[in-house]
Amino acid sequence: MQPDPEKLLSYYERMQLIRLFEEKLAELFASGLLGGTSHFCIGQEAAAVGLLAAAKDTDWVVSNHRGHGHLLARGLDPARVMAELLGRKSGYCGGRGGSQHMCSMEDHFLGTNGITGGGIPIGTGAAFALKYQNSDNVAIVFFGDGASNQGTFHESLNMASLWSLPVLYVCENNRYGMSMPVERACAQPRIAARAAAYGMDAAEADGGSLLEVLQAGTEALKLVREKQRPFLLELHCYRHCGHSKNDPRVYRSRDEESRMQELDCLKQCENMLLQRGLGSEAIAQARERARLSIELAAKEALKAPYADSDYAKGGVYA
Amino acid sequence: MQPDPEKLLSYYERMQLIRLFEEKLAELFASGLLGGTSHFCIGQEAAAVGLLAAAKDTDWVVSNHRGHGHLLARGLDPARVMAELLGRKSGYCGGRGGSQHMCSMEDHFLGTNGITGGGIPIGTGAAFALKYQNSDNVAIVFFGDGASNQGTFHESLNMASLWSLPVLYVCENNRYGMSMPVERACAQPRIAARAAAYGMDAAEADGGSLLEVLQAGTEALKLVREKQRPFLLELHCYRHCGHSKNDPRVYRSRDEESRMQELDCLKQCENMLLQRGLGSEAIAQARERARLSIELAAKEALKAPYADSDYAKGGVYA
Amino acid sequence: MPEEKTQYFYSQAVNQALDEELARDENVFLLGEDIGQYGGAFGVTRGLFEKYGHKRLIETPISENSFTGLAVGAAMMGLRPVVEIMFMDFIALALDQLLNSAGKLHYMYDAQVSVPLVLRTPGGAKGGYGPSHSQMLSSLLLGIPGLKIVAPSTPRQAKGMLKAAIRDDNPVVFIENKRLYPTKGELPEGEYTLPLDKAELLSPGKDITLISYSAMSLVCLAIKEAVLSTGLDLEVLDLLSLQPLDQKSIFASVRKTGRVLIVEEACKTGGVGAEVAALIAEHCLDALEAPIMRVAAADAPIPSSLELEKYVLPQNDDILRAIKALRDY
Amino acid sequence: MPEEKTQYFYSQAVNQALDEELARDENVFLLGEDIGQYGGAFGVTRGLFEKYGHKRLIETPISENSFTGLAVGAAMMGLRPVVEIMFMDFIALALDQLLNSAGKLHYMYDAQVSVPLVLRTPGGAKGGYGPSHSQMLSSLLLGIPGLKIVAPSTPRQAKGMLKAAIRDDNPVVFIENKRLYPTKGELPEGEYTLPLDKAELLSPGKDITLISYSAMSLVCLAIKEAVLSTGLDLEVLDLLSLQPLDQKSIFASVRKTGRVLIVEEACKTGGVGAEVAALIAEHCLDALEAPIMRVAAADAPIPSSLELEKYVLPQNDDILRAIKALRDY
Ligand SMILES: Cc1ncc(C[n+]2csc(CCOP(=O)(O)OP(=O)(O)O)c2C)c(N)n1
Ligand SMILES: Cc1ncc(C[n+]2csc(CCOP(=O)(O)OP(=O)(O)O)c2C)c(N)n1
Ligand SMILES: [Mg+2]
Ligand SMILES: [Mg+2]
Repeated sequence: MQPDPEKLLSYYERMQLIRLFEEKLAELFASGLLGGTSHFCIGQEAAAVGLLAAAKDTDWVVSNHRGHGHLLARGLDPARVMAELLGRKSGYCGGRGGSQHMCSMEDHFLGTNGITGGGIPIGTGAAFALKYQNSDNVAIVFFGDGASNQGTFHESLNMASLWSLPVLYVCENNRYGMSMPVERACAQPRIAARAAAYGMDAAEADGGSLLEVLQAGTEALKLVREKQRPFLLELHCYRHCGHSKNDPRVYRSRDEESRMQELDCLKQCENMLLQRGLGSEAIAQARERARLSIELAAKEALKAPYADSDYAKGGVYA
Repeated sequence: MQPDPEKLLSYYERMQLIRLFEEKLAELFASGLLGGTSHFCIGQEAAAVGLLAAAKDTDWVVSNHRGHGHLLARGLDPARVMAELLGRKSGYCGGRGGSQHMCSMEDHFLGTNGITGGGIPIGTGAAFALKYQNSDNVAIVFFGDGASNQGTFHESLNMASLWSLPVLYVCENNRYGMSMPVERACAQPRIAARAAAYGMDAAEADGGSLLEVLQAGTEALKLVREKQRPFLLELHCYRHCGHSKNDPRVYRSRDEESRMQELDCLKQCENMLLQRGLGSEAIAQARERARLSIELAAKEALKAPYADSDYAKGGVYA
Repeated sequence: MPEEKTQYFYSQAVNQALDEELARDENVFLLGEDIGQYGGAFGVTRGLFEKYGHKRLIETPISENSFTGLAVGAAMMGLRPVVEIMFMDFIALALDQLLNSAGKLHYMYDAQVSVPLVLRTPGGAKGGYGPSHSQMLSSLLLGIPGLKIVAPSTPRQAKGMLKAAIRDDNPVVFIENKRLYPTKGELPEGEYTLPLDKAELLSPGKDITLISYSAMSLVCLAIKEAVLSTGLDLEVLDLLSLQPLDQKSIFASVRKTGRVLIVEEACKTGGVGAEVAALIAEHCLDALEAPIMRVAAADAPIPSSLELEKYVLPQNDDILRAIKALRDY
Repeated sequence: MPEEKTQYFYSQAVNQALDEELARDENVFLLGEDIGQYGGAFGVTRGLFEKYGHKRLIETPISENSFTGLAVGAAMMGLRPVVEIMFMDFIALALDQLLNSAGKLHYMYDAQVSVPLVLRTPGGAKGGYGPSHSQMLSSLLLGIPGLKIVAPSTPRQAKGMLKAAIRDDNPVVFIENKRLYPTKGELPEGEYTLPLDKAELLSPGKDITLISYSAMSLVCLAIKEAVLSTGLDLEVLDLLSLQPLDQKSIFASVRKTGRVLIVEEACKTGGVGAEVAALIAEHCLDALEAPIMRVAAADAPIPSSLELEKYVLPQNDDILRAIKALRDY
């Protein structure tokens, strides 16, 4: 599959959108406009964009705590995602959920999740429902290397395989779970290799390369959809930023970071676009469009009102 | 390793002891003298006896809900095990624990456990302590095929491998978890194959053959002790009885059962002893010794007194 | 001579509710361990597998946390899972999904999803099952926002409330009781449901209010009969719903009798009784003529020994003693 | 001019307790996520890894249930694990091991083992962490037999009680609070421990008793100051221990003032306040001059939005309103 250059450029723009979105968030944090904490995916944009570009818009997405990329890659409105982070009424969840608990059913986005490994059974359940309903949509569950050590990973993958559920498990292995290097957390640090314990097929791909993700994602999704079987895809990634706000990253060297910076997915993507004949002008324009859209989003979100006390305390039951 | 015939005969006697112990329990149930429920290991005696014969007496044992075999194979007093089942003060836990919650620290028996998969992290913790204390004892954790689907299996084996803990995981795969055939519960029904997901070595053996268990157990324990690495040993077993009291065994055919009955570990053991030149008289005598000891145990246990109300409500805190 | 009405076991009532709801709505499915041919550890789902097959009765591996989470995900997508946790003691394994997913999702995802999930589970001691198979863990769940919790005590209530629970759009924990399964009662003819948020006055009286739920409600009724001859007229209120508590019915009864004894099978400390007592102490203090008393299980694990078990569980004598104290206050 | 005593952060007090106990007893070790070089999500264990190394500070994979279970096993074998659960919200994942192992083993194995385990975890909301990172789940643990539960509110208490908890032979859940970490106080010179079962009268008064724990105790103290000028003299009792509850101190205070307000950060329904109220309603009814009131979090998840969060958490205004109602009753 060779997507045409315009498509690729639009993916690049989406990746930039995510990057700039989070850089804007960092600004807002710094200026005290944003509370709580949140987890940036700077460096992992190709994984989110490539994978969801390979999916149908009606496939269901379950994400984890590091979900901005997934949300924006799925096409949610950056202004409303930002409003959610800022706790405003116009946010996707009215300010109740925030970064780690954001959902948009109309976008087939079943939610980010603050409990590491908590989304894995939920996504498996979504796949269960899709099969039950004879849908040809599939479920896509994003999680990290760290989450693969939760019992839910084991239990869920086992059930998905037993019952042949149409679910794609996407492990973004960014080498760390918070401060924990994957080799010190996973006795088998090749997460994909764990799939065999469930009689499940698996593959690995370079999460820093948009094209590789696109291709691996397309193949994996085709298998899941056609065979109605689960699949585990491990994407090798790196987050350039800290785990969350205020992470001084004592657990890794600046040297490692700058080496990885060289392989940044946005850089790689730009080179790839250039190679495919897209001019640096077109690339700069895409970047500029993304920048503008984030500026607008932030402006809009910052002036959105908050919900009220009744809203905060009510609505617990359906 | 070829144990001498006398040793083998004593193992046979131990197996008979377990079998007759549970047959006595069935009698007590039938006559209404025994309350609650309990899980017999009829058919799995070779696994318990062979494995614990291969272990040092000072290795620590953690068992599950199906623990009578493990308790008696470890050499606990049948009268006190029975007293515990009958809820008497002289039982190993004063009647508080019963079948599924029985422990004897002086026998290095860390306890049976009523939560499927609940003993796996506990045994892993025991191994952690042994390593911390520079002990050359190891921990042995018994569990079933069904328990291998709990998150604790995954989480614990991962930690044991990461931290090189001296623990032998013994999965008695008796083909069913309650009524659930292993193929419908484990997407990878070869439990031993799951060890690879944790970079752990594993082996399988015929749990119906005392000699095979002895040999596989000896080898596995040697590896664990010498390499200070965890190991997963899968023993293929069959329980001839129901899962617990009152199980009509609708989930399997009488045909399958009678085929398996032919392979009963006690029968196999008797044939093996005969082949090794032990006379049928010696075998019968061993059986008789076991029978007598169970008769005595039951008599003793049945006349033992109960503890009182203060004992029942007190002793919650150390 | 009037026709004798058929009596059904509590377990049959639950079974009928499941059967009828499976038949009514094909989004309903059952999920749990050994619930197929085996019929569940207490035979409650017996016969349903033969009728509805593999699609609607899903037997799971032993993975409580994730099959509960799977049910949550399926419920978000519009199905109506009925999960069985074989013994209530095992609910702790699934608690994260109840606390951090099921109870919260509707709220935190701003009503974009609902979680129409029922989790059935038998609590309570039944003679010698021991510390890990006997607990009434109602208080573990109380106070998890977003959950409804019910604990019916008769076949009629069990059937009507389970059907209502399955149709409710919220996660409902449906607490059964091993000791109730073999109890019998009549069932209304034809289709019915019962509300999930109403207590039931099992027997009006004027002297002392006994408030209880699950199997202990039947014990309270029996106690009422036993003391009638002494001239004491007890009012027996069955909570049925533990979350939300039917404050109106509770307060009405307390205002009538002025004396309250709360009886439950859970440990006393932090039990449902504590919340009931606190509500009364806030809203009906003026009506109280005696201290609010509680009889519950001791704050101890439940021993295996049949002989010892009874000391830990609330006994009739404990209840009678408390009643006497309230009368004489 | 008197010498100024050094002020320490609550987090430093916890750190000192860990440090001293690690130094004192080599059976003590720490277990948890990111507690090494990173120092834990809130920096509480900072510096300890450098001092005690890999043997004593074990960084775990994200496997809350099993690393808690592992600690239980290690404790049975004589070690003294101090487990950190990064946010109290995640304790639900480890609940089975707390409920069915840690709390029960000493009893059900007939005192052959003890489980000298400490589980440290920060509860409470701290401005925008959202529904899965803000809960005070004290009531989830209350009523689990065999656990001790403490929730100190000052650096001095935190240090003394954590040292005592580590030396205690029972499983102790040690509830910290994200909002308390940056609060400061003096620490006694030298070695000390504090009892695990005593409440502390933070400030005597005669009109109304405020009973609280963790961060809300400081709020209550501040409220006391704020209303002093109106002539109201509040008594502030800090529970410190949630299990067991120090009934003697609670009852003494209630008998003194006759008016009680219980303040906590957990959801109101089924909270620790319910148990406290129930105990008072049973044992001090005669001394009550007004209904027992509770101010707590709403029975709702805690929203992420900083603006919304405050509506769900107990606010000063709620407390003041309740005080006024009690005064005017
Ligand atoms: C149950 C639970 N435990 C711990 C945490 C704290 N925590 C949040 S993210 C994280 C690391 C997750 O690592 P990984 O799965 O690799 O995802 P990444 O952050 O690298 O994207 C941890 C420990 C949590 N949110 N939930
Ligand atoms: C957490 C939990 N879930 C379910 C059960 C009920 N139960 C007891 S034993 C058992 C089957 C266990 O199967 P397996 O591990 O294969 O052991 P086996 O009984 O075959 O020896 C089940 C489902 C339990 N005791 N604990
Ligand atoms: Mg990671
Ligand atoms: Mg089995």
